[in-house]
Amino acid sequence: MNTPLPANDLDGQVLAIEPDAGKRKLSTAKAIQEAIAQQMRADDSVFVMGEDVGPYGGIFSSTTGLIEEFGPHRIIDTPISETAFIGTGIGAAVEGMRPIVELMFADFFGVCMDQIYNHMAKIHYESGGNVQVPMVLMTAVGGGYSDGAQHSQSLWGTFAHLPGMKVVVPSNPYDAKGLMTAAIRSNDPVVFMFHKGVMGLGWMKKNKRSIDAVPEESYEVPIGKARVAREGTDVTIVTLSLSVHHSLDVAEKLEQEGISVEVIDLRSLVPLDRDAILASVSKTGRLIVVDEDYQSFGVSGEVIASVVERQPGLLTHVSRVCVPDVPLPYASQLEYGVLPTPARIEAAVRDAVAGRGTS
Amino acid sequence: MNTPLPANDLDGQVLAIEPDAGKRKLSTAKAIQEAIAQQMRADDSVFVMGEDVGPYGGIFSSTTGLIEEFGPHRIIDTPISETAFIGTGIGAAVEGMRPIVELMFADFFGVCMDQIYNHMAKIHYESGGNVQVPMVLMTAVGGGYSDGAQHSQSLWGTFAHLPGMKVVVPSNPYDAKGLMTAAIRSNDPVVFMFHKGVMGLGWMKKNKRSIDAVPEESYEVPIGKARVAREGTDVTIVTLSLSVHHSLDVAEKLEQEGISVEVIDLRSLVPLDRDAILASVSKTGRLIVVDEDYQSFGVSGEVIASVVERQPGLLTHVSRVCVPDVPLPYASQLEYGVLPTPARIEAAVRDAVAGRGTS
Amino acid sequence: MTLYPELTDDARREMLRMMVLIRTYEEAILREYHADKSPGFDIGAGLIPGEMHLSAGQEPVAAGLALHLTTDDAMTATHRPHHVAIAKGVRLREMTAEIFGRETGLGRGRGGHMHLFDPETHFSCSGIIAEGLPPALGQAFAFQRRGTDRVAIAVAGEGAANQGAFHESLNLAALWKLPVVFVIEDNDWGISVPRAKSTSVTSNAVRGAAYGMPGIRVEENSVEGVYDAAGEAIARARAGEGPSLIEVHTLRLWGHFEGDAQGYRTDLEGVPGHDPLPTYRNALVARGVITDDDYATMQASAVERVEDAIDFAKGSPVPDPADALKYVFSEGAHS
Amino acid sequence: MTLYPELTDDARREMLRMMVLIRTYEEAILREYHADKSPGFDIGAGLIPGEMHLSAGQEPVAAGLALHLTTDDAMTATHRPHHVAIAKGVRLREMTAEIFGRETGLGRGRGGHMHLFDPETHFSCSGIIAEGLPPALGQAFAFQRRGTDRVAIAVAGEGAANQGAFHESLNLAALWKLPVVFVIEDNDWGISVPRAKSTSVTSNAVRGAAYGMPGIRVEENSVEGVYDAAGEAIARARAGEGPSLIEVHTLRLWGHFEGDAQGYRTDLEGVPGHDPLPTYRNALVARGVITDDDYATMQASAVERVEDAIDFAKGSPVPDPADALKYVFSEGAHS
Ligand SMILES: Cc1ncc(C[n+]2csc(CCOP(=O)(O)OP(=O)(O)O)c2C)c(N)n1
Ligand SMILES: Cc1ncc(C[n+]2csc(CCOP(=O)(O)OP(=O)(O)O)c2C)c(N)n1
Ligand SMILES: [Mg+2]
Ligand SMILES: [Mg+2]
Repeated sequence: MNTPLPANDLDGQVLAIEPDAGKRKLSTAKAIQEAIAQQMRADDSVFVMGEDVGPYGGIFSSTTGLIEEFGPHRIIDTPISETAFIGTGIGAAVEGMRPIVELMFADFFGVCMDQIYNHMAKIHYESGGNVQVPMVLMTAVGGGYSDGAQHSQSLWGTFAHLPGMKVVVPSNPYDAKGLMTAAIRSNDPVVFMFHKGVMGLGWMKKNKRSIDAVPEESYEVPIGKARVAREGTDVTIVTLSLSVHHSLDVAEKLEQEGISVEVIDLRSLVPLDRDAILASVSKTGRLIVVDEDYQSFGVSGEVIASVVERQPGLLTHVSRVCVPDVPLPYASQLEYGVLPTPARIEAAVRDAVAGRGTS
Repeated sequence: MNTPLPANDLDGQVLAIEPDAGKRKLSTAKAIQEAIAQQMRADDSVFVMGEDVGPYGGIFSSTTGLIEEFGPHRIIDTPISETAFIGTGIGAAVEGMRPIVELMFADFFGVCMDQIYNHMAKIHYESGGNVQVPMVLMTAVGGGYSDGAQHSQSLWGTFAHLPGMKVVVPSNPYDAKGLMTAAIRSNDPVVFMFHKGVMGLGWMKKNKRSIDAVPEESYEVPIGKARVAREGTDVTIVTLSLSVHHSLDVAEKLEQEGISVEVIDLRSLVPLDRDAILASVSKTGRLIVVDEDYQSFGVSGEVIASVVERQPGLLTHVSRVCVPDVPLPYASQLEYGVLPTPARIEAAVRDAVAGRGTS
Repeated sequence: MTLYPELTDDARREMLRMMVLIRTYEEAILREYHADKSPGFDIGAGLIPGEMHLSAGQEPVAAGLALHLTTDDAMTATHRPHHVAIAKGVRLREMTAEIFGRETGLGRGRGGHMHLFDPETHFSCSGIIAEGLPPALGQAFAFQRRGTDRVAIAVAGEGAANQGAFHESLNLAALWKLPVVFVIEDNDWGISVPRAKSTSVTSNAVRGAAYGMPGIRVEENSVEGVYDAAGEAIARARAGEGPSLIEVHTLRLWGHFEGDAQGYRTDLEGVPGHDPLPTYRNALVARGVITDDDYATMQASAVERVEDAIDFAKGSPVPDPADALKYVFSEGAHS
Repeated sequence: MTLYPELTDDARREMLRMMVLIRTYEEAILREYHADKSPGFDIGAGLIPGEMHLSAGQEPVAAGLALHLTTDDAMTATHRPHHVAIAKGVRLREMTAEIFGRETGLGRGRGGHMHLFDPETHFSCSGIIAEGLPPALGQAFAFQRRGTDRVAIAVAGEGAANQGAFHESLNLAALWKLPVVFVIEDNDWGISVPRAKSTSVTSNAVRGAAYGMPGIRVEENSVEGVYDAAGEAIARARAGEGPSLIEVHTLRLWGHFEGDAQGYRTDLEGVPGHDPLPTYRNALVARGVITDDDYATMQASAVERVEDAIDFAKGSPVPDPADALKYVFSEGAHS
């Protein structure tokens, strides 16, 4: 017997190009595809490699349609051999090509991290700048759909801790296109981490900002500059990726109660825009870090330390809304108990303005 | 032609058991060996596995002499297949054995991290507590002898960030024995990270505290309790591993100038003894974190955040003496330019008491 | 549990019964999985959320192994674990409750469909390709050291055989003569990538020789072929003669995971005709080993067991979010 | 550079000359390494600090490859890289300056002896076992895509052949017919672990078949054997016929690294008698290919080149600690 498959659009196609008020809107997935396609047209040393990036179009639609235009010679399906094919990307980059290599889930870094952090990230330094590795390592992160402890992690803190690779984490279609364009053109290795929940996939819960206006022409969003996603005066939320949207939702809601929340979208962790963080908390004095990665020894600590090591007396309130140090649980009730949900963010903001400590 | 090998004691044997004032002194390496031997005598489910742990005795002498007592059946040399043999440790632990598995350098985690962080660390949680993994993963860390970017890293922040494994980092022989004993007896997976520079090896620059008094009988140092390595009132240094010794050296020196430095030896990162950190800075108000791991997104940020999220106004001075975000350089001049040397620590303390920011 | 060294008609019936049970189970999970994900497929919604990899078509691998194993033997499996878990004797109720994310599940809802751990039957699985193999070595190591004749079965897909962990595991197992049997389920596909685009040889069985290990390929998804090959390999392992590699040419009857439209799949048309279940049923009927009535009885009893498990799962409590941090460590405070 | 497809006497002399140059180099590094580490060996002290893995005894591998390669070909090597780096044509002065940690070094003193990168000769190495192999695939990939006949040589020890990266690399290279030649230096030891305790087969050459790739073993550390095997494999690769695997049974004449007392080593007594350098010299003298005078000339010229490189290194400036953060990224500020 065969399976009655539900109607679905795993490749995200149906979401693309919904014209609105004269502005073309794309899903984040489409925006990434477009950035890759434009750079591939402009530079024939660019190619894509990874598991299921060809006819399937990438498990999270990062490469949908590319094989039709560029063929299997430049959009290359690989065996399940992450060490070998990421290494292949490194060697090709050393020889002047510009590979975009997809690691299907960041959770799989453990089978290939040596190539990533001891090779891709260090060759430039070890060679005294004589060898460049212009490579993009693209990977999916994040939870929220019960994919369990090995397929739901964000892990950007792990990558950002290890020197020699830039780490970008877009939250929306515009940034995704511009950061991907910048990443491909960069002469340094860039890890491009997209949250499944910001891709605008048809088969996953998505937020309204995952489909948005994107210019047709090529443009770069500079790597290393945070964005003030929303201005505010009472509390600063420093965050990234999907949590930007939750934070904006909370900020919109609380505005009606007269609580003014500034939301900083980091956009990249390496380099980290410490000036932007400081500028914001200089106004608000209250800092909340919202991070879907594990809480301890990661992004949240770094953001907080970056402020207090420069201005120890500045902050009157500091808290974190992160995944506590627990593997991501499978059951929805448990998973949403540990994810940085709007409810947890809202509670943290209320505590901050009330001067209460969070626990 | 053959090589005229210099006289040396790669196995650290000559350092052991120097009686002093009636107290038996051991090197950290010997203390570890003794802990392992005692637990192996007490429990025949304990065994050791790793590269060159047999006749060689461990590249950093963690297993010297064990094969003579316990034989190749329990002190087992492995192929260079870290994924396979760490996984073997996991499976054996699941079946009730108590493996001690050595990963020769923590720098090699990239070839086997999946077994470590997605399996060893998560099985207990994923099984809802029904399956225990009582395993010790022992590994060498640290630089200072020009071993280059792939053999000099500390990386404890990377391990501590990922949930499900305890992470212990002893700084001296007494703690090393007690923590190893506790680790072997623990029903949870424990990553035991020893700095080469605290082992008391005959062939590496060593500090005076790497050989010290150690009781003969078995004892545990509880995992999760920091130690006040030195009391002081002006500045708190929170640190771990080899940097404890540098910090103590600096504290002793500055005492003569009337600067009183408290040194906290964390001893473990998971669990992290946040209470001990807070207790100390509650006295001093000044916090310096000294960490041989990379600065950003790691231990130093976490220590600082742990304080300010609880008491934002407490700290009047905060600084970090870490490895800046750069691969460890080979040339001594460069390596000692980025390591947390006594000179850098001293400068940081002077800045702290003078109320100057460090840059 | 009876072990069947010889392929008797009893064994044949047992194997068919196992295949029916597995298929019935997978069909029920399929039904429950999709029941509440519409309109518009939402992977995170419904009573069974998340990725779902079903094993329909691969029953011969599980059924051919089952009769050679006891509760004390171990097995590690993959992201597609249900069939072999059932064959290993994992309790249906607790397994199903885990898939439904319930507190009564094997992992109290913490693990999920790719993370089934059953200490009673020494069963576990992993969602990371090929990384389930090394822990099987450790179980075999413990069995060997304790002087038992217990074995560990390490299951992986043909896509996994290109992963480094496969190589390391086979070398170490052969070197130490560990009582492991590696079983590769070659269903022709690793998600959307056909074997010819992932594997430089046509059969992974030839890779056994790279480790000095017997390597055998079972063709045509033959449950009796699996039975024979597994019987020999397991006997070898029990006798202390070391590991073996078995590759079974099997069939992925459905998509890689549920929701997979399989647009990439070139062999789709022929698939239903290769379903091993009617094939084996018909063969056994033709040979007089079972009657149509016997088969109907098998089906009915399978349905009963499976629906009981589903009811158990649905009737079980969901975990309390307040307990989300429980079970990170077995002892000591959460850091 | 002349390529020698046939094994002429010129080629033989060239190979011996290369072997002499390498040995002279390693002896000089040995001398410099130990010169200032006493009293009491301190690994971090002296003009050359850190671990030091020398390749004396393994010259036949390097020399047998050298004559088939051009500057445009690529090579990736291991923690024991000097011999093959010299064979690949890496500039002695800059390589030596790197080993001495000088600003004039290949990596401006940032890399060190295990991290020699020379874009001119497409040479690189890595201190992580077997992880040097995958980047060679990428270089070969680039060569293939650009329609050139350039090849990449990927060198590793026999210990490395049990690592997952070895397996993945061979499969991918064979699958994509990449112009790579895998060269395994079997020196019987991985630090203190003999091959029989690490490898489940007696020769890694048999592992070629697991990838549908020719696998050949060169016995007795024969430089001419390497020459022949490499010649064929490289020609194959240049012709677009894909990768090959060559294992050479070679000899680790000295310790794993300097300071290694080799207490574990059971074969130590016989080692000097197996030194390939006098063996090959004597053979060529006996066959009239060279005279003793020729050999003396080779030695003298090797000493001259090597001492020039050492002098260059010693005379070069050490890096400025203030520049330690330079070269993390090629562009943009340090974060
Ligand atoms: C290390 C790793 N890489 C990639 C994946 C994503 N992935 C999940 S299943 C799968 C295909 C597996 O193919 P195969 O081993 O043949 O098993 P099958 O799904 O056919 O049963 C892939 C690539 C993963 N889970 N782990
Ligand atoms: C992944 C990894 N594991 C372990 C080591 C430590 N190590 C360095 S050299 C070596 C032995 C290598 O043996 P082989 O591959 O035979 O090379 P040889 O030293 O004999 O040239 C080991 C285990 C390492 N560098 N990387
Ligand atoms: Mg498959
Ligand atoms: Mg070797």
